[in-house]
Amino acid sequence: MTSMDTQTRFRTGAVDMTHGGGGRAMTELIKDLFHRHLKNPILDQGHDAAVFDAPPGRLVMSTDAHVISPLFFPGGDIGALSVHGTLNDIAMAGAKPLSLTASFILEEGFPLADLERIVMSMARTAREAGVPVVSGDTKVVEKGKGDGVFITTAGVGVLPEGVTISPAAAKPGQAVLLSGTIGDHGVAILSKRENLEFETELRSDSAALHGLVADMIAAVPGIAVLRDPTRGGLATALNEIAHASGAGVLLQEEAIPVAPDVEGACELLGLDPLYVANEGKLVCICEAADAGRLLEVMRSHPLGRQAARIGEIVEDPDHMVIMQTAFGGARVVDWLSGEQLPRIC
Amino acid sequence: MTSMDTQTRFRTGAVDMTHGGGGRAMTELIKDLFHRHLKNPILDQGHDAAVFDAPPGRLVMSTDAHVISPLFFPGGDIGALSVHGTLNDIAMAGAKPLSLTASFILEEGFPLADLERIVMSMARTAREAGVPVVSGDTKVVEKGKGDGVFITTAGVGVLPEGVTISPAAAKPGQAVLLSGTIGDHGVAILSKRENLEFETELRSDSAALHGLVADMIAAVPGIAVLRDPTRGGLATALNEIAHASGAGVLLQEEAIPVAPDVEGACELLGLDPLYVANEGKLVCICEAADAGRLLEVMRSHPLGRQAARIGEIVEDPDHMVIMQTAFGGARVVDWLSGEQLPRIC
Amino acid sequence: MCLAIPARVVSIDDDAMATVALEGIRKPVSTALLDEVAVGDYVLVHVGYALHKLSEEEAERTLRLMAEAGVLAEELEEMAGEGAEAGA
Amino acid sequence: MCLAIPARVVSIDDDAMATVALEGIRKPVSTALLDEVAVGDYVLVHVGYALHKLSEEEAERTLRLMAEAGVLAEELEEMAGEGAEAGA
Amino acid sequence: MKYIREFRDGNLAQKLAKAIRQEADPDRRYHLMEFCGGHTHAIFRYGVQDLVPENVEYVHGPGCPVCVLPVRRLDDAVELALTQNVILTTYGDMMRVPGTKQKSLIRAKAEGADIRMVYSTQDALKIARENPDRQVVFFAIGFETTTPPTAVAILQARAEGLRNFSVFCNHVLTPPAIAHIVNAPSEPGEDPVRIDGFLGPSHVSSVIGWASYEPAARDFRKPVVIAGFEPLDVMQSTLMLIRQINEGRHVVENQYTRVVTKEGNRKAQALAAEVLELRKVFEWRGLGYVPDSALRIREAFAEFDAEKRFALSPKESREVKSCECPAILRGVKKPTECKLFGTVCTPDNPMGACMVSSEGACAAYWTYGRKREAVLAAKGAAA
Amino acid sequence: MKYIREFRDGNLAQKLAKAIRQEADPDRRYHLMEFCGGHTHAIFRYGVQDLVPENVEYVHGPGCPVCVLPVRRLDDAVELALTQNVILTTYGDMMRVPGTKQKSLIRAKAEGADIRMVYSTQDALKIARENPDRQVVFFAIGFETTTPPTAVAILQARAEGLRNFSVFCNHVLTPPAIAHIVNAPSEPGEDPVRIDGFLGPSHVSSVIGWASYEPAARDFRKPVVIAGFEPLDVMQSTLMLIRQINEGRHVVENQYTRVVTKEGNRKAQALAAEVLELRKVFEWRGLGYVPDSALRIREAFAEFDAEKRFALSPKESREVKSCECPAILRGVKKPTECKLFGTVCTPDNPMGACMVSSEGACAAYWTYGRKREAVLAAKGAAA
Ligand code: SF4
Ligand code: SF4
Ligand SMILES: [Mg+2]
Ligand SMILES: [Mg+2]
Ligand SMILES: [Mg+2]
Ligand SMILES: [Mg+2]
Ligand SMILES: [Mg+2]
Ligand SMILES: [Mg+2]
Ligand SMILES: [Mg+2]
Ligand SMILES: [Mg+2]
Ligand SMILES: [Mg+2]
Ligand SMILES: [Mg+2]
Repeated sequence: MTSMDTQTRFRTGAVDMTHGGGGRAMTELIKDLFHRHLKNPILDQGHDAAVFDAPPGRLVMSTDAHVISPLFFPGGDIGALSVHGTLNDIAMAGAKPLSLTASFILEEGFPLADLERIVMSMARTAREAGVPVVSGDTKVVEKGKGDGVFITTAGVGVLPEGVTISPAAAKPGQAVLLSGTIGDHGVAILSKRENLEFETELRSDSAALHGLVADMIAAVPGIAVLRDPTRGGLATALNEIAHASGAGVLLQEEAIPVAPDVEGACELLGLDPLYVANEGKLVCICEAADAGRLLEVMRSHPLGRQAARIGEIVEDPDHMVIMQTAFGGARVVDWLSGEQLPRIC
Repeated sequence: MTSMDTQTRFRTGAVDMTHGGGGRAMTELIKDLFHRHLKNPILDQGHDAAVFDAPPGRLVMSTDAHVISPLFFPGGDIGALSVHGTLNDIAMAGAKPLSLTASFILEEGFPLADLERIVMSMARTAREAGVPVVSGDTKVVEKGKGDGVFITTAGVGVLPEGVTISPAAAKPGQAVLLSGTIGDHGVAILSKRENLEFETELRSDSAALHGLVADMIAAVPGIAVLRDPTRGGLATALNEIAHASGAGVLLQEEAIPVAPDVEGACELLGLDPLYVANEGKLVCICEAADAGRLLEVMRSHPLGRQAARIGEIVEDPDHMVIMQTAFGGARVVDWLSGEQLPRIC
Repeated sequence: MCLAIPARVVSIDDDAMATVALEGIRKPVSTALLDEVAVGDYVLVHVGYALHKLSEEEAERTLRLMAEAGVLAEELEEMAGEGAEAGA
Repeated sequence: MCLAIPARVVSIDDDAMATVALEGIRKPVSTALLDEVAVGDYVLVHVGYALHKLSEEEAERTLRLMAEAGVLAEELEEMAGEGAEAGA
Repeated sequence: MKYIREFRDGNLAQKLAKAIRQEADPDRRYHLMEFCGGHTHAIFRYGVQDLVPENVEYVHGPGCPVCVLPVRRLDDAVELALTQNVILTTYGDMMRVPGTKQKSLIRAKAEGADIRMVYSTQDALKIARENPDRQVVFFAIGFETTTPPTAVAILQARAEGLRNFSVFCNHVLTPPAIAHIVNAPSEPGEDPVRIDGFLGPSHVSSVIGWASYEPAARDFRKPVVIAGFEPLDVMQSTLMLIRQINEGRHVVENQYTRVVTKEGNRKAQALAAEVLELRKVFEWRGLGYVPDSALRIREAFAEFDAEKRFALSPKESREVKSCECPAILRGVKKPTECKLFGTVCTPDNPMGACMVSSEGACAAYWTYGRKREAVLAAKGAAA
Repeated sequence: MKYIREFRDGNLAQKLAKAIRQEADPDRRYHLMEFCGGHTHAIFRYGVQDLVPENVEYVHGPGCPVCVLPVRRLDDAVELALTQNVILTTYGDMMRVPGTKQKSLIRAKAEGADIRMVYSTQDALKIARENPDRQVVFFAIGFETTTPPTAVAILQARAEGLRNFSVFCNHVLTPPAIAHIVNAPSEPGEDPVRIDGFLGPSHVSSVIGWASYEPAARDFRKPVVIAGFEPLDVMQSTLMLIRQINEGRHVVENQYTRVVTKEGNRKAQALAAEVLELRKVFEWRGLGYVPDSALRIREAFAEFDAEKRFALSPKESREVKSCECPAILRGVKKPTECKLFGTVCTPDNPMGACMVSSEGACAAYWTYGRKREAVLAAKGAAA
C-alpha cells in the first residue's frame, strides 16, 4: 500500500472541486489521464517545468486559449484544435515547432469520459504532428464559472536561419495565395450549435500546417507573410496584414475557393464566408515571381490541394482590402464588426 | 480616417462578445490594452507568434492557468500572480526565464477598468522581473461561462550548464530548506472570500523567485530539488517530492516558520497551515553539508529572510512525509484529500 | 430586408415540417405557411419557414428576358455605333 | 467535534455583534448567546458565535496544576529511581 | 445554389448594363428609391452602381425593420430583459442596435440579462418549453415577410398551452410607409424628396402580393417595380423603371415573377390576420407616427402579448442628436452627409440603427461603398 | 494565540507524561473512551499516544456529528438540493460525506445542485436575504454546541420575516448517546465494549454544563472527566481518569474549568429550547435508534422547518456493506480492523463518514496514525 493507490473513475465520474484542490485527487487525475495519454520522455520528468534540448536558432513562441462550443464537432474537437491552433501560429512565423504546453480549466461536473476523449485526441494530434506536450496544468472552477473545458496551449519553435516572415513584410506587387477553401471550420461548428442545427457532410479543416510550411520555405525561403485565417476569417487576416504592412490588398472574388456547403450555409444564415473561421488554412504573401512555384509546392501537399492565387498587394495609403466581385463591381472587405451573427435581414 | 480609429472605453465599458469576435473591437482591445501596457520590442512584432534570440543551453518550459477569486487581494492580483506563477515554475527547474506568453479568457460583462488594472499589474510585474510578455491571446465567453477573467501564462527559460534540478533527485541524508513563512497567500485570499470575511494585515507572498534561485545556484550549483509550494501548500510539495524520489521526508514542526495571523486564521477556520497555498516561497533540498551556506545566501536575499532548515530526507520505502511535533509526538503529513474546507468540527 | 433564399424540398416531415437542401446543407423548416408542398419543390426559406414556392418556369423566363434585353441592347448599340460612324 | 477557539473581544458592535482578535486576525462574531460581554474578555468562538466566556484565572490555575502534577511526578520518579537504585 | 447563382452572373450583368445605358436618357436624372435594405445590400455588395450610368441614382428607403424601429421600443426590450428576469429571444439583427445611451441588447446581456439569439420563432418556442419556470419573450420585428412566423408561433403556443411564452410585437407594414414617404411634407430647411420610381419590396410582396402597391402607384403617380434581391434582379428592375419613367407610365410591374404573384400567400395572410390586427398608429424611426402602419396582438391572444403581461415603465428615450438616420430613412440625405459618419459613428461603435443593420444605408456605405475613389484607384493600380 | 499555545507545550507534556506513568498501574489496562472527535483529533494530531504508557488505551467514541448522521438524512439533503431547486447551505464538514451510492453533496454540486458552504448560520441568513426568489435551506448538523446558533438563525429569520429560509434540522444530544453506549447490548458475535471511563465533551459541556453527565456517571458507575481539546487537556484528563479508576470512584470531574461550568450557558440553552424540542427517537449511525437523542423544530416555527416545507421522498438508503463505521462508533472496533481501511476506503475515496470528517476515527488513523512503525522507523533513521 503506497500513498498513491486510488484511481480516477473515467467511465462514470465527473470533475469535482477536489480535482483542482492540489491534493491527491488532482495528482491522480494528472497521472491517470494527462501523463498516461500524453506520455513522452520530457513530460515524464514530472516536474512543474519541462527541460529539453533545442537546436540553435531564434526561438518562436505563441499561445492560444480555446473556448469552443461544441467541444466535439465534425472533423475535430477542442483537444485536436488546441494543438493545431498553437502549432499553426508558430508555423506562421516560419518556425519548426519543438514543444507544447497545455493548461486545462475544467468546470465542476464535466464528465471525465469526455475529458479523456479530449486528452486522447490531443495526444494523437501531437503525436501525428511530431511535437510533444511537455508540461501542463489543471484547474477546476465551480459549476457556472466555466464551460466544460477550456484549453490553453503554448508552444515554442525554432526559426531556421534566413527566414523572416512577418505581417509587416507585405509589399505592393506581391501575390496573395490561399491554401484552400475558406469557412469550413466555422460552418462545421455552426452546424452543431443549438438552435441553428443543420446537416452537412462538411468537416472542420482543423489541421497542423507546419509540414506544409516547411515544404513552402524549402522551396521559397523568401516568403514575406504567412497567416492562418482563424477567428474572423480570411477578411480579418488580410485586414491585419494590410494594417501591419501599410499596403492595400486587392482580391479577386472568383479566385477564392469556397466549398458548396459553406456557400449554402452562409446564404441560409446571412453570413459572409470571408469572415468565417478556418483552422487548417494559410494565407501566403510572396513575390509575384515566386507565386507559381509556391502554388505548385502547396498543391502537392495534402493540405494545399486547392491552393489558389487570390489577389495581390497594392499601394493604398488607407491600407484597405478591396475585392473585385465576380459580378463585375468592387467592394471594400472591411474589418468585422463584432461577431458575425446569423440574421434575418 | 484610417480603418482603425475607434477606441476601447476603459473607464465605463465592459467586455462584451464583440471583444472576442476576431473583428475590430478585439483588435482595438489588444492594441489599446495589451500592447500598450505590456509593450516590448518582441511583442511589438505584432505577429501571432513572437520571435526572439535565446542564449545557448537547454530550454525549460512551463504553463499555469490562474483562476483565482477574488481577482484582487492584499498583496497582489491575478495579473501579478499569473506572471509570478510561471516564472517560479521555470525557476524551480533552476532556469533563467526568458519570455512569457499570456492568454486571457474574459467573461462577458467584465469591467474593462478592472481588466486594465490587471494588465497594468502584469506589465509592472513582468518589468520588475525583467522578463517580457512576448505574445498573447484573448477569448471572450458568455456571461455564466467564465468567472471574470482567467489568465494562462506560459514561459520559456534557459538552463545553465551543469544544473540538474528535479524532484526525483532527493536522497536520504539531504537537508530540507524553506525560504520563509507558509500559508500567507492562502490566508490573504481567504480573508477576502465572501462569507468568510475577516480582517488581517497579512498580504499574499506572491513574488518572483528566479532572482533568489540564481543566487542559490551561484553559491551551490549542486542543489538537488527546488519546488514552490503553491496549491496544496508545503505538505503537498513535500509529498510530491517524496513520491518522485522514493524517499521519505522527516520534518520538525518547530522549525517551520508560520506567521501569527496564519496560525490565528487556521485555528479559527479549522485549517492546517501545512496545506495552505504560497506564491513566493520555495523548498530546497540539498546536501546536508551545503545547507548552512545556502541558508546564508537565502537569508541575505529579500525573499529568503526567514529561510529555515525544516527537516531532512530519510529512507522510507513508503515515501511518506512524517513530522515530529513541537508537542513531542509524531504524525504523518499526508496528501491533501480534496480541497481544505473551513470546518466546524 | 427579409433575407430569404430558395432551397429544394427533399423530404416532407411530421408536424408541418419539411427538410430543404441548399448544396449539401439540409435544414428542417416549417411548412405551416404553405398550402401544399412536395418533394422537389423549390421554396423560399425565411427565418426557418417556407414562405412561398418558387416557380421554375418563371425563373427561366426571367433569365431569358435578361439575356434578351442584353441582346437587344447590343444590337441597338451596334446600330448606334454605325449611326455615329455614319454621322462622323 | 465542535471546533471552538478562544479569542479576545476588541470591540462591541451593533446588532449583538462583537469583533474578536486572534493574533492579527479580526473577525465579527455574534454575541447573541452571551448575557454580557466586554472588550478585553476572552470568548470561545464557534461557527461565528461567541459561545462562552473564558475564565483567565481558571486557565492559569489549570496550567499551574499541570506543572504541579509534573513536579510531583518528577519527585515521585526520583524517589522511585532512588528506590530502584536502593533496590539494586 | 440553383436559382441563386444564375442571378449573380457577371456576363448577364454586362448585357443588362448595356441595355440600361441604351434606355436611360442622358439628359435627365433617374431617382430610384430602393425601398428595401435587401436592395441596398445587393447594390453595394455586388457593385451594381459601377454598372449603371451616372444619371441613374439609387435613393435608400426605409425598408429595414431594424432601422425603423423607434428607440423607445428597443429600450422597452432592454428593460424587459434587465428588470423582469425574462429570457428575451430575438433575431441576431437586433443584438447590436444602440438604444438610449448606446445601450444595446448585447450590452444588456453583458450586464447579466438573459438574452438569446434565435434563428426562428420555432427556437423561441423550444426555449419556452425547456424553461417552464421562466418567462420567455420573443422580441418580434420585421415586415410582412417576418410576421406570419410570429403568428404561427403564437397559435402553436396556444395549442400547446405554453403559458410562459409571449411576444413583444413590433411588426410593421410596407404600403403605408411608401405612401407616407411620397406624401410627407419635407421638414423645415430640408429639400423635398425627389423620387421618380420605386424598386418595390420583393419578399414582402411574396406574402402580400404585388397588387398591394397599386393604390400607391396610382394615387401618387409613381412607377413601382417589384424587384428581386439578387443583383441581376435589381438591374432588370432598374431597366423596367427607366422604361416606365421614359414612357410616363406609373403602374406596378413585377420583375420577381419567380416568387411574387398578384395576390401573394393567402394562407400566410390569413394566419397573420387571425392573430394580429392593425394598430391605429405606430412610430417609425425617421418617418414619425404613421397611421395604420403596424400590427398588434389581438385581444383574443392577449395572454401572449408581452406588452400586456409585463408592466413597462414610460421612458425618456433618446437618439444620438446628430444622427441623421431619420433623414436618411426618408431618402432626404445620404450617409456621407451625416457628420458622424465614419468618425464618431462606425459599425464598431454605431450611433444609429442604420450603421448596425447589414441592410442599413450607413452600414452599406461604410462596408461596401466608402471611399470608392480608393477602390477605383486600387483597381487602376492593379490593372 | 493566548490560551491556545500554552496548552500545546511540549515541556509540560513531558511532565504530565511522567505523572501518568507514575499513576498508571502497570498491572491493569485503562480503556478510556474519548467521546468527542475533537479529542481523537488532538490525540493523533499531536501524538499524545506516544506519550502515554502502552496500557492506557484510547477508545474512539461517537462524538462526531458528521459521523453519526445516518445516510438517509444525508440522502434527503442531496435530494433537496438536486430536485427542489433550493440553495442548500451547510458547513464545510458535510460536503464530502458519501451518501447512498457514494453520492456526496460535492458530487451533487458537480451535477448542478446549488450547494453553498457557510461558516456560520449568519451566512445562511445572508444568502436568503440576497436571494429572495430562491428557497434557502440550512442543513443543520451538530451537537449541543452547534444547536444554539441554529436557533438564533430561526428566531432572526422570523423577526425579519424571511420567508425563504428554512432549516433541515439534524441536531443531536450527547448524554443520551453516552448512556446508550454504556447500556447497549453488543451485537451478535461482537465483543462487549470495555470502557473504564470517559473523556467527556468539552465544548458541548460549555453549553449544557458538566452536571448533565452526572446521571450517566452515577447510573453506570463510570468516571467522566470533562476534558478540553488541547493535547495537554487530554493528558491531564487522562491522569484524572486514571486516578478515579485507581480509586474506584465514578463521578464527573471538570478538567476544562476555564470554559465549562456546572450549569453551562443558560441563555444559549433557553434560546435553543424556545425553538427546538426533543424528538422521541432519532437514528444515529452506529448506534441505531436512540430515544430522546435529537432535536426538531417546534410547531410554532413550522414555517422554518424544511422537513415540513418540502416533500421528501421515502428512500432506500444504503451504506457500503463492509464499512465498519457503526462498530467503530460504538467503540467496538478500530479502523484498522475494517477490511476496507486504506485499500478501498481512503480520504480521497471514502466509503463511510468516519473517513471523511477530520474528526472521524478512520480519517484520524489514516492521516496521523497509519503505519506508526514507519513513523518510528523514520524517527530512528533521523536520530
Ligand atoms: S452615420 Fe451613424 S450617426 Fe450618422 S446617420 Fe448613419 S447611423 Fe446615424
Ligand atoms: S475505513 Fe472506511 S469503510 Fe472502513 S469503517 Fe472506516 S469509513 Fe467505514
Ligand atoms: Mg497564438
Ligand atoms: Mg491562433
Ligand atoms: Mg494565427
Ligand atoms: Mg501548475
Ligand atoms: Mg455552464
Ligand atoms: Mg506550471
Ligand atoms: Mg505553478
Ligand atoms: Mg510549482
Ligand atoms: Mg491567438
Ligand atoms: Mg459568473
